[in-house]
Amino acid sequence: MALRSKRSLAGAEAAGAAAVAVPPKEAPGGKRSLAGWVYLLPSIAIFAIFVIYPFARTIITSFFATTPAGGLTQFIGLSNFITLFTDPLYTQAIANTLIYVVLTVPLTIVIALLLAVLTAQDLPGMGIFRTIFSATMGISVAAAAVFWNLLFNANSGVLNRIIEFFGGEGVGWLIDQNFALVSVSIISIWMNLGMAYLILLGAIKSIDGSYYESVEIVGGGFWYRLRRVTVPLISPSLFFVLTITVIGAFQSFGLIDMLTQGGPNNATVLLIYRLYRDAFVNFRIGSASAQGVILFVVIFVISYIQTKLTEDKVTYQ
Amino acid sequence: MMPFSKKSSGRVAGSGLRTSKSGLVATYAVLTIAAVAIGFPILFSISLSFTPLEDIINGVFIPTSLFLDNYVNAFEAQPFAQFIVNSVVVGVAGTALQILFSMLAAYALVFIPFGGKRIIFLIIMATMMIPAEVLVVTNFQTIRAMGLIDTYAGLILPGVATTFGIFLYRQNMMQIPSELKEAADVAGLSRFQFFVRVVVPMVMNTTVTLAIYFFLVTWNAYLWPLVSTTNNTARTVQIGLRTLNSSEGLSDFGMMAAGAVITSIPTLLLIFFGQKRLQEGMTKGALK
Amino acid sequence: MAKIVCKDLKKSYDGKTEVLAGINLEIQEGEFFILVGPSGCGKSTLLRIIAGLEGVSAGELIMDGQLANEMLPKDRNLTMVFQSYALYPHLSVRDNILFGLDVKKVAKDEQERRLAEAAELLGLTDYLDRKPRALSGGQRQRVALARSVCSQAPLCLMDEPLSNLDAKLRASMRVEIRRLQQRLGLTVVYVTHDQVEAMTMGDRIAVLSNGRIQQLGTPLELYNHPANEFVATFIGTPQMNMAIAEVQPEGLVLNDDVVVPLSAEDRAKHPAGTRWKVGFRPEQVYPATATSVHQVDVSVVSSEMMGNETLIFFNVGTKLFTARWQGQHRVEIGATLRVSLDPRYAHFFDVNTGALVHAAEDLDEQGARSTSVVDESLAARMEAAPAAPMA
Amino acid sequence: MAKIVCKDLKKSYDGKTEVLAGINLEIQEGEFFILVGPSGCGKSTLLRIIAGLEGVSAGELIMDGQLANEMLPKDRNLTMVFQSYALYPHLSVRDNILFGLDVKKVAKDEQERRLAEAAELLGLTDYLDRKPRALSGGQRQRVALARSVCSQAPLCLMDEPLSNLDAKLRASMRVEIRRLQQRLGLTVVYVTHDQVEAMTMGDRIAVLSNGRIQQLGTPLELYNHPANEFVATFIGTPQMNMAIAEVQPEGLVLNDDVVVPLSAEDRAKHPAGTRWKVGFRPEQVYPATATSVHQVDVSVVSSEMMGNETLIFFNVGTKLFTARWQGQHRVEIGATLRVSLDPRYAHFFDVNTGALVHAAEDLDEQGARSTSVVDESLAARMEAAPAAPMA
Amino acid sequence: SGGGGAAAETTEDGKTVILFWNSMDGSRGDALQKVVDGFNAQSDEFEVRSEYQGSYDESTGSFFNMANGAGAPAIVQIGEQNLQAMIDSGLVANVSELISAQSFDDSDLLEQAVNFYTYDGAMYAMPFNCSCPVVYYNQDVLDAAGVTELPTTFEGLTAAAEAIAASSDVTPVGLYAYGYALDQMVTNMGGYVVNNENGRKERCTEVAYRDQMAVIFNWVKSLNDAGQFSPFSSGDDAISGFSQQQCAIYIDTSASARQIIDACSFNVSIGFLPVEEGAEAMGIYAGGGALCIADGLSEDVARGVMEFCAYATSPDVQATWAGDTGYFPISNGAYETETLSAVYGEYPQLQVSAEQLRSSKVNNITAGPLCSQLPQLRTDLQTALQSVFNGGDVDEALDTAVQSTNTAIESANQGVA
Ligand SMILES: Nc1ncnc2c1ncn2[C@@H]1O[C@H](COP(=O)(O)OP(=O)(O)OP(=O)(O)O)[C@@H](O)[C@H]1O
Ligand SMILES: Nc1ncnc2c1ncn2[C@@H]1O[C@H](COP(=O)(O)OP(=O)(O)OP(=O)(O)O)[C@@H](O)[C@H]1O
Ligand SMILES: [Mg+2]
Ligand SMILES: [Mg+2]
Repeated sequence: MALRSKRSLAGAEAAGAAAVAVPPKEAPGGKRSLAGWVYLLPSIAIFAIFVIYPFARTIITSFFATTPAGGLTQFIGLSNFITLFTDPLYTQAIANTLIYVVLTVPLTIVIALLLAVLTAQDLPGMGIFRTIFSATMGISVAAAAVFWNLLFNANSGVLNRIIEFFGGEGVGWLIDQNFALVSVSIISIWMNLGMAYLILLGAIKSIDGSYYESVEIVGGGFWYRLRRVTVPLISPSLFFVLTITVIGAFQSFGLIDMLTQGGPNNATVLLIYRLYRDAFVNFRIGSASAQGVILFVVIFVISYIQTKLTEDKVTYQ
Repeated sequence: MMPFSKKSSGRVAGSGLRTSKSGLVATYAVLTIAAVAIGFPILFSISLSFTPLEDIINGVFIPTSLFLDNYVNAFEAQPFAQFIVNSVVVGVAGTALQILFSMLAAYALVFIPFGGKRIIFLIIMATMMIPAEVLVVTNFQTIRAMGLIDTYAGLILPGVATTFGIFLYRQNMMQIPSELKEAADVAGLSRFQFFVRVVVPMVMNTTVTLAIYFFLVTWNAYLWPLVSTTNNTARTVQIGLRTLNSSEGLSDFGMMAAGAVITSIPTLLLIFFGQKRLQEGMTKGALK
Repeated sequence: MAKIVCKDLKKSYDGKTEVLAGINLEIQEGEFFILVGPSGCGKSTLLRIIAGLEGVSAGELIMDGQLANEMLPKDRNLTMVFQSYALYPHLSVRDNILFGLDVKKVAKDEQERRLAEAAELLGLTDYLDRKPRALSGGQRQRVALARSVCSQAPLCLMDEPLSNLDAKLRASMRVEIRRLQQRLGLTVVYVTHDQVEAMTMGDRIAVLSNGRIQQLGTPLELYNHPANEFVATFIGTPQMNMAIAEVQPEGLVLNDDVVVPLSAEDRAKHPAGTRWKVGFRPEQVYPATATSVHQVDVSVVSSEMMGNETLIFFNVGTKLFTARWQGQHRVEIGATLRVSLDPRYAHFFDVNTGALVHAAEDLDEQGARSTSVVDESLAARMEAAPAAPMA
Repeated sequence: MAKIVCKDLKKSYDGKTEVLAGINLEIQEGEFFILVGPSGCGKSTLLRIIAGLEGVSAGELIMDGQLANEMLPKDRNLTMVFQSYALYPHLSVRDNILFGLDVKKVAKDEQERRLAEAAELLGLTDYLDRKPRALSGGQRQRVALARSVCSQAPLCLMDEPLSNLDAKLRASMRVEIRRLQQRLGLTVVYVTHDQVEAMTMGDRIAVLSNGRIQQLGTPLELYNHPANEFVATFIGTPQMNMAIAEVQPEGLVLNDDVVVPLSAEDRAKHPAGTRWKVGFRPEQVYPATATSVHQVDVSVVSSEMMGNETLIFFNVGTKLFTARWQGQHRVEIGATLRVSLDPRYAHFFDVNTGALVHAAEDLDEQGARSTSVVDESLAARMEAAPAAPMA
Repeated sequence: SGGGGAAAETTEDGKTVILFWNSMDGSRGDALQKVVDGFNAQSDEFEVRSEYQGSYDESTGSFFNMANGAGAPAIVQIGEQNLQAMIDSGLVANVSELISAQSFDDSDLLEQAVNFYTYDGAMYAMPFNCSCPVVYYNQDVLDAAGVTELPTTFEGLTAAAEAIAASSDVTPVGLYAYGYALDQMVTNMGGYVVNNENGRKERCTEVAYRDQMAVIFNWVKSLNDAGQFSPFSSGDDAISGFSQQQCAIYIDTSASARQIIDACSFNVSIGFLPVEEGAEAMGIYAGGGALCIADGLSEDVARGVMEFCAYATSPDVQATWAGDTGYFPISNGAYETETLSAVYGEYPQLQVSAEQLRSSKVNNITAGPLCSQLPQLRTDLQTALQSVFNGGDVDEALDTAVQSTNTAIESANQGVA
C-alpha cells in the first residue's frame, strides 16, 4: 500500500482524475470543513477501538514472552521473530501461502470476470445463472468443508468416482502432498467466486450502454470489447476485487482448519493457519502476535507492489 | 413481431446490443458448464442431507427415498430456530450499521474536502490487511469491559466499520458525475441533503451488493461469535453447524449436510432475491 | 443500389406508444440524407435502428439489399457520432479517436495519418493527450466527430454532430463534412436541428413527426412545396406565419381579424373553397408601397434587430406574425405598419387536414424560384436595398 | 447596483495555460448578459466560477457588492442550466425539475404550480413520470431548462440551454426565456453558440477568446462596430469576408488578386495608410448594376440555396468570399458574376493587430443603421425584390 | 454468575448456579446434557448450566480470556492436551485440595485416569470422559486370510498384512495421521513422550519419543513400500474407507467403536495397540476430557462443583454416559453396573478398549505427557507421518518434527519461566 507514493492503492488520487490540476480544483468554501470528520467519526471510532488499538497491542505483545493466557512475562526483543524465521516450517508456510495466493487469486478473478461478462447480457435464463454463480457466497466455510470433503475423499469421494468412471485414475486430493494445496485452492476459488462475480457483475451492469454501442459499431469482438471497454471501465472494481481476493487469500484459514489441518506434511500450512494454531491451540500468544505483524507486513508489501503494478491501468471516471 | 424483439434478444449490459447466434451458443455452453461445476457441490450436499449415514459411509450419496431424519436430528441436536433468529438479528442490524457507517465515511472521502483525507483513507485501507485473528482476544476484553458479552451488540459492534464497504462506496460515489453535486450545490442543498437525496439512491446498486455481502459475512462468521458469546442466547447458526460436527469419532455427515443446508437456505434465498432486486434496481450512470 | 431501405418500420419502447409508426424510405448509396423533426420525434431512434443498436418492433430494414433486422452492428460496417458523444473516460483523446481502427486492421501509420488529419481538421491537435473530462463541451463533440471521420466506414450516421460548436466552426465543419462525404463517396444519415445544415448539406431531407415521415425531398422541394402545415412551419426560420383565411366580399380575412384586399385576379387564382389555412413566409411580408393592392395596417408588437436583418412582430387576430426585413430597422413598439400580404406568396393548406392545397405561386415546377437568372434588374433591386449614405 | 463584477479574474486548470487570462466585466441587475466565443474558450469555466463551482486562480469576483471568491454556491442564490444537463438518473422528470425547491422552502402547491407551468412551457407534460434515460436528447435539455425556470432564483446561469432543440422550439423558447426574465426581473448570464440567440436575447454580449474579453457591448454595437477582426468574423453569419487590402493606383487590391475600382471620393474617405485588412459582410456583397463603381468580376465556386436566401461563394485570392442574396438564385458553378464590393460597407482593420481602424460607413453613432425609418421608399425596394409572377 | 470472581448467581427457585463450559459436539452434547439434567433433577441446592464453548482448545482460550471474571465458568471441560496450559495459567483450582476440603470420595476413580491429571501430587482436573486409540480389524478378511488371533505386535501386524495381501483384494492396513494415537503408542511401547519423565518430574523441555516413533514410522514405511498400506486424510475418511473395505486394519479412537460396528456390513474386531516383538505392553494413558475447576470459587459454588463431580463420576452415571457416547467409564464401579454389562453384551468389542486402559501399569510413563505444546507435538508428528505416507524419509521427517516441537516448547517455556 502506498503510504508514500502520490498515487496509492485504491487510487487515493482518484478523486482527482481531475487531480491533474496543480492548484487543486477547490470549489469555494472548501478546505476548512470539519464536516468530513463528522461523517467519518463512526467508522473511525470503531476502527480505533476494534482494529487499531488491538493491533497496537499485538505489536507490543510480539516483543514479549507470554503465558498461555496471553500475559506478558518478559521482554525478549525480536526473539519471537527470529525463532519464526529460523523455523523451516514457518518459511515453508510463507512459500505455501505465496503459492496459494498465486493459485487462487488470478483464477478466481479471471473466472469471475468471464462469468460476469457473459451473464451481464440480458439473455433469457441469465437470472438463474447469476443466482448459481453468486450462490457460493451463501455457503459458509463450515458447510463448504462438509461438501468438499465428501467430494474430494480419496477413496470414496465422488470426484474420484467420476474420474474413474471415465477411465481416469483417482487422485489423493487432500492426502497427496502434491495435490493438497491445489485441492484447497480449488475449493477456495469455488468459495470466493461468488463475491468476486457479484461485484464485477454489478460494475459491468452499471457501465453506460453507449460505450458498448460505440464499440459494437466499430465491430470489436468479444475479446476486444472485454479488453478495450469492459476491463478499463470496471478497472476500479477489478482492482478492488483483486485486492480483497489477495487479502482474503492471505487470511483464509477456515478451509485449512476444517479440511487438512495444514497437512499432509505441512503442504497446506498457510501463514494464517499457523498463526491461528499458535494463538488458539498452542497458546503461544507472543509468537502468534509476531506472526500477525509479519502477516500484516507481507500483505502490505504485496498490496503495495500490486498497486504499483496496476496503478496506470486503473482509471476512475 | 420480429424475432429480435425486446424479450428474445441478447443485450449487453443495458444497451440494446444483440449477440450473434454463434456467440449465443458459446455463451450458453460456457455458462452451463460453469453452472454445473459451481452448483454441483451444493446439489450434492442437498442430496446428501437426505441420505442416511450408513449409506453415506458406504458411498451411497443419492437418497433412495425421502429421508428426513437428518433434518429432524439436526433440529433436535441444536436449537437452530433460535440460532437462525439470532443470526437474522445480528445479520440485519450489523448489515444496516455497516452500510450506514460505510456510506457516511465514503461520502466524506469523496464529496467533502478536508485536510488529512488521504492519510485517513490509507489508514482505513491498511486496516483491511490486519489479520482478524490477532484482534479477537483484545476485542473480547474490550467487549467484556463494555459488558457486552452474550449480547447482540457485542456480536455486532467490532465489525460495523468495514474497509470493504467504505472502499466500494467510495468507488461508486466517485462515478457520480461532478455536475450532479454541482447542480445540488447551486440548488442550495446542504451536504446532508445531497447525501440523502442523491448519493444514497444513486449508490443503491452498491448498497444491495454490500448488504448481501455483509449479511453473508455476518451469517457465516464463526470465530468472533463463538468467542464473544458463552451461551446460546445470542449465538449464531454457524456455531450450531460446527457443533454438529463431531471432533472425535465419526461425524454424522447426513446430519451435517442437513445442518449445512439449513444454515445455507436463508443466505441462498437472500442471494436469489437480492439478485433479482439487483437486476431491477440497477441505476444507470449519468446522462450525456 | 439503395443503401438503406426501411419498409414500414415500427418501434415502440414500452409496447404502447409507437415512437416510429411506420417509416418507409430509401437512402441511396453516396447520398447525404438529413433527418429533421421536433425534439423527441424519433430521429435518434431511427438512427440507432439503422446502426443496429435498437431492435425494431415491426417492419423491415434492408441494407445493401439484405434484410438487416437481425444483423449485428459490427456487420453493418458503419460509423456513428452519438448525440451523447460516447467518449471513453479512460482513454485519451487520441485513443478515443483511433478507437476501433485496430479492429479494422488499419495499419499503424495509416492510423497516425488519419489521426493527424482529423485532429487538424477539428482543431484538436493540442488536446490529443487529454482525457475527455478535461475538455469543454464542444471539444468533446469534436472528438466524437473525429472518431467518425477517421473510421471512413462507407456508411456514416451522425446525431446532431455540430450542436455544441460555435457558428464559425460549425460553418467550416459543414463544408468539411460535405467535402469528405463527397471525396470518400460516403452515405451519410445526418440528424440535425440546424436549418442551415439541413438546407445546405443534404441531398434530401426527411421530416419526421408523430412517428411518421411527413415529407421527403430535396431541401428546396421542402421549402417551396411543403407537403403540409407541419413541414411548412418546421422548415424555414423564422417559421412561416400561419392564419385561418376566409374569402369574404371585402377580401381575405385572416384569423377573423385582418382583411387583405383582393383583386379579381387574386380571386380567380384562389384554390377551390373559401376557407383555408394560409402561410406567409416572414421574408415575404413586405412593407407596402403606395401601389400595393394587398396592404394591411398592423400594429407592431415588438421587433428584433439581428444585424443583417430585422424581425418585426405584429398580431393577426390572436396569432403573432413575423416580418423579416433585410437591414437594421428601428421600429417603435405600437407603431402602425403598413405591410403587404400578397396571396401569391402564400401557401394554402386544408383547414382540417393541414395538407397543402396550393403552393405559393412564384415557384416553378422544380421548386426553384423563377428568379434564378442573375440579371441586372436583380442587381439593381439589391444594390438599392441599403440606405443611402449618411448626410 | 451591479449584480456581478469580475475584476481581473484568472483561471488555470493546470497551472500553466490560463483558460481565463484576466476577465473584467460588470453585469447589471436585471440584465440579460450573453457570453459567446469559440469552443473551448472558457465560457463554461466563467459560468462555473460565477456559480461558485470552480475556484479562481487570481482576481476578484464580486456579487451583490460582496467579495464572493469564497462564497458557497448555495449562498449565491442562483440557478444554472448545465451544458451537460446534470439530470439525476434516479429521479423522475418531475423530481428532477422540482429538485431543490423544497430546500428553498417553496410550498408544495406553489411547487406544483411552477412545475405545471414549466412543463407546459417546455412541452414536458407527458414525460413527467419518466426517468431521464428514457428521454430524447432535446427532452433532457428541456428538463434541465425547466428546473432552472422553476427555481426563479434572481440570478440564472445558462450554458447553451437550447443547443439540442429544433429551430421551431428554439424560437419559441427564446421568446419565453426572455419574457420570463423580464417578468421576474432576473439577471441572466447566457452562453450560446447561436447567433440568433446572441443577437436577439441579450442586452449585452461579451465575446470571449484566448482567455480575454474581446468586446463587450450591445448586439448591434458588436455587429456594427466590431472591435477587432476576431469579433467581426465571429459575429454575423455567414461570417464576414476578410481580405488584405492595399491601395494601388488601379484601385483597392484585395488579396493581391481582385481589384476594386475606386472613385476619388472613396480614396478620400479611406482611413490613414494604404494597407489594411478589410471585411465585407456577405449580405453587402451585392450584384453589380450597370452604374456600379466598385464592380468586380468573380468566378463562382459554389452556391447554396437555403430557401429564403442563397449563398454564393467565389475566390478572392486564395480566400473564399461569400455573398448572401435574398431569394433563391440558381447560379452555375464557374459562372462569372459581377459583384459590387463597395468600400463604404467595408470594415477596416489594422493589418497587424486586427484592431478596428474604421467601421463601415453607413452606420450611425448608435450603431444602428440609418435606414431605421420605415418609409415608402424602403417598401418599394423590398416589395420589388421577389421575381415577377411567372408567365 | 456461577463462576470465578463474581458473586454466585441463583435461579428463581433459589438454586445456586454452577456454570459449566463443555466441548461436547455432535451427539455427545446430548449425552452430556443428560448427565447435567440428571444432576439438576436430584439437587435442591445447585443447578448446573452447561454451555458448549467450541473445541477443547477454543474453550480453553475463552477460559483464559475470562480470567475468572464475570461470566467465567466454575467448571471447564478440557482435553488432555490443555492440562499444562491450564496449570500454567494459574486460573484453575487444585482439585485434590477441593477433594479433601469437600470430603469427596475419589476412591472409585480409575487410577490410570487420576494418574494423568496429577502433577506433583496434586490433581488439576477431574477425569470425566476417557477414550483411547485401538486397532480395528475386518474380521471377515482376517478369517479369509487365515489369521486366527489378533496381533499384538508390529511384527504380528506385518505378518497379518502379508496374509491379507495374499488372500484378498483389500489393502491390508490403513492409517490416517492421528497424533493422539502416535503418542499413545509410544506410551504403550514404554517410552516417554517428552523428557523429564513425561514432564512429571519437572517441566518438560523437549520431546523424548524419538526411538519408539522411529519404530512406528518404519513399520508404516515398510507397509507402504510393500504396497500394503492405504493413507487416509482424516478420521472420517478412514472410517468410511474401513467400512467400505478399502483397508482391513486401521487405528482409531475407541470412541467411534459403536458407529463403526454398526456401519460395517462385516464383523469388526478390536485389538490392543501393538508393541515391538518381545516387549511387554506398558499400556496407555487416560486421554480424553476432564473437568477443570476455576480457582477462587466461593465456598458455596465449590461445594456444588464437587457435588456435580461426584455425581458425574458415579458408577451409574458413568455407565450410562459410556453407553451413550463410546467413552469408557473412569470409575471402577461403573464396570459392575448392569447398564454397562448390557452394552458389552451387545458390543463385546467395546470391552477391549476399556480393558486396554484398565490393564495399564501406573507410572510416569503411563501418566502420559504433560506438556503445554502437546497439540504442537501431535501436529508435528502428524506432519512427519504424512511425509512418510508420501514416501518421505523417516529420520528426516522425525528430525523435523522433533526440532519443531522442541522450539515450540522452548518458546512456550519462556513465557512461564
Ligand atoms: N477539468 C479540466 N481540466 C483541464 N482543462 C480543462 C478542464 N475543463 C476545461 N478545460 C479546458 O479549459 C478550456 C475552457 O473550457 P470551457 O469548458 O470553459 O470551454 P467552453 O468555452 O465552455 O467551450 P464549449 O463551447 O466547447 O463548451 C478548454 O480548452 C478545456 O479544454
Ligand atoms: N429508452 C427509452 N425508453 C422509453 N422511451 C424512450 C427511450 N428512448 C427514447 N424514448 C422516447 O422516444 C421518443 C423518441 O426519442 P429519440 O431519442 O429518438 O428522439 P429524437 O428525435 O432523437 O429527439 P431529440 O432531437 O430531442 O434528440 C422520445 O419521446 C423519447 O422520450
Ligand atoms: Mg436525439
Ligand atoms: Mg462549455
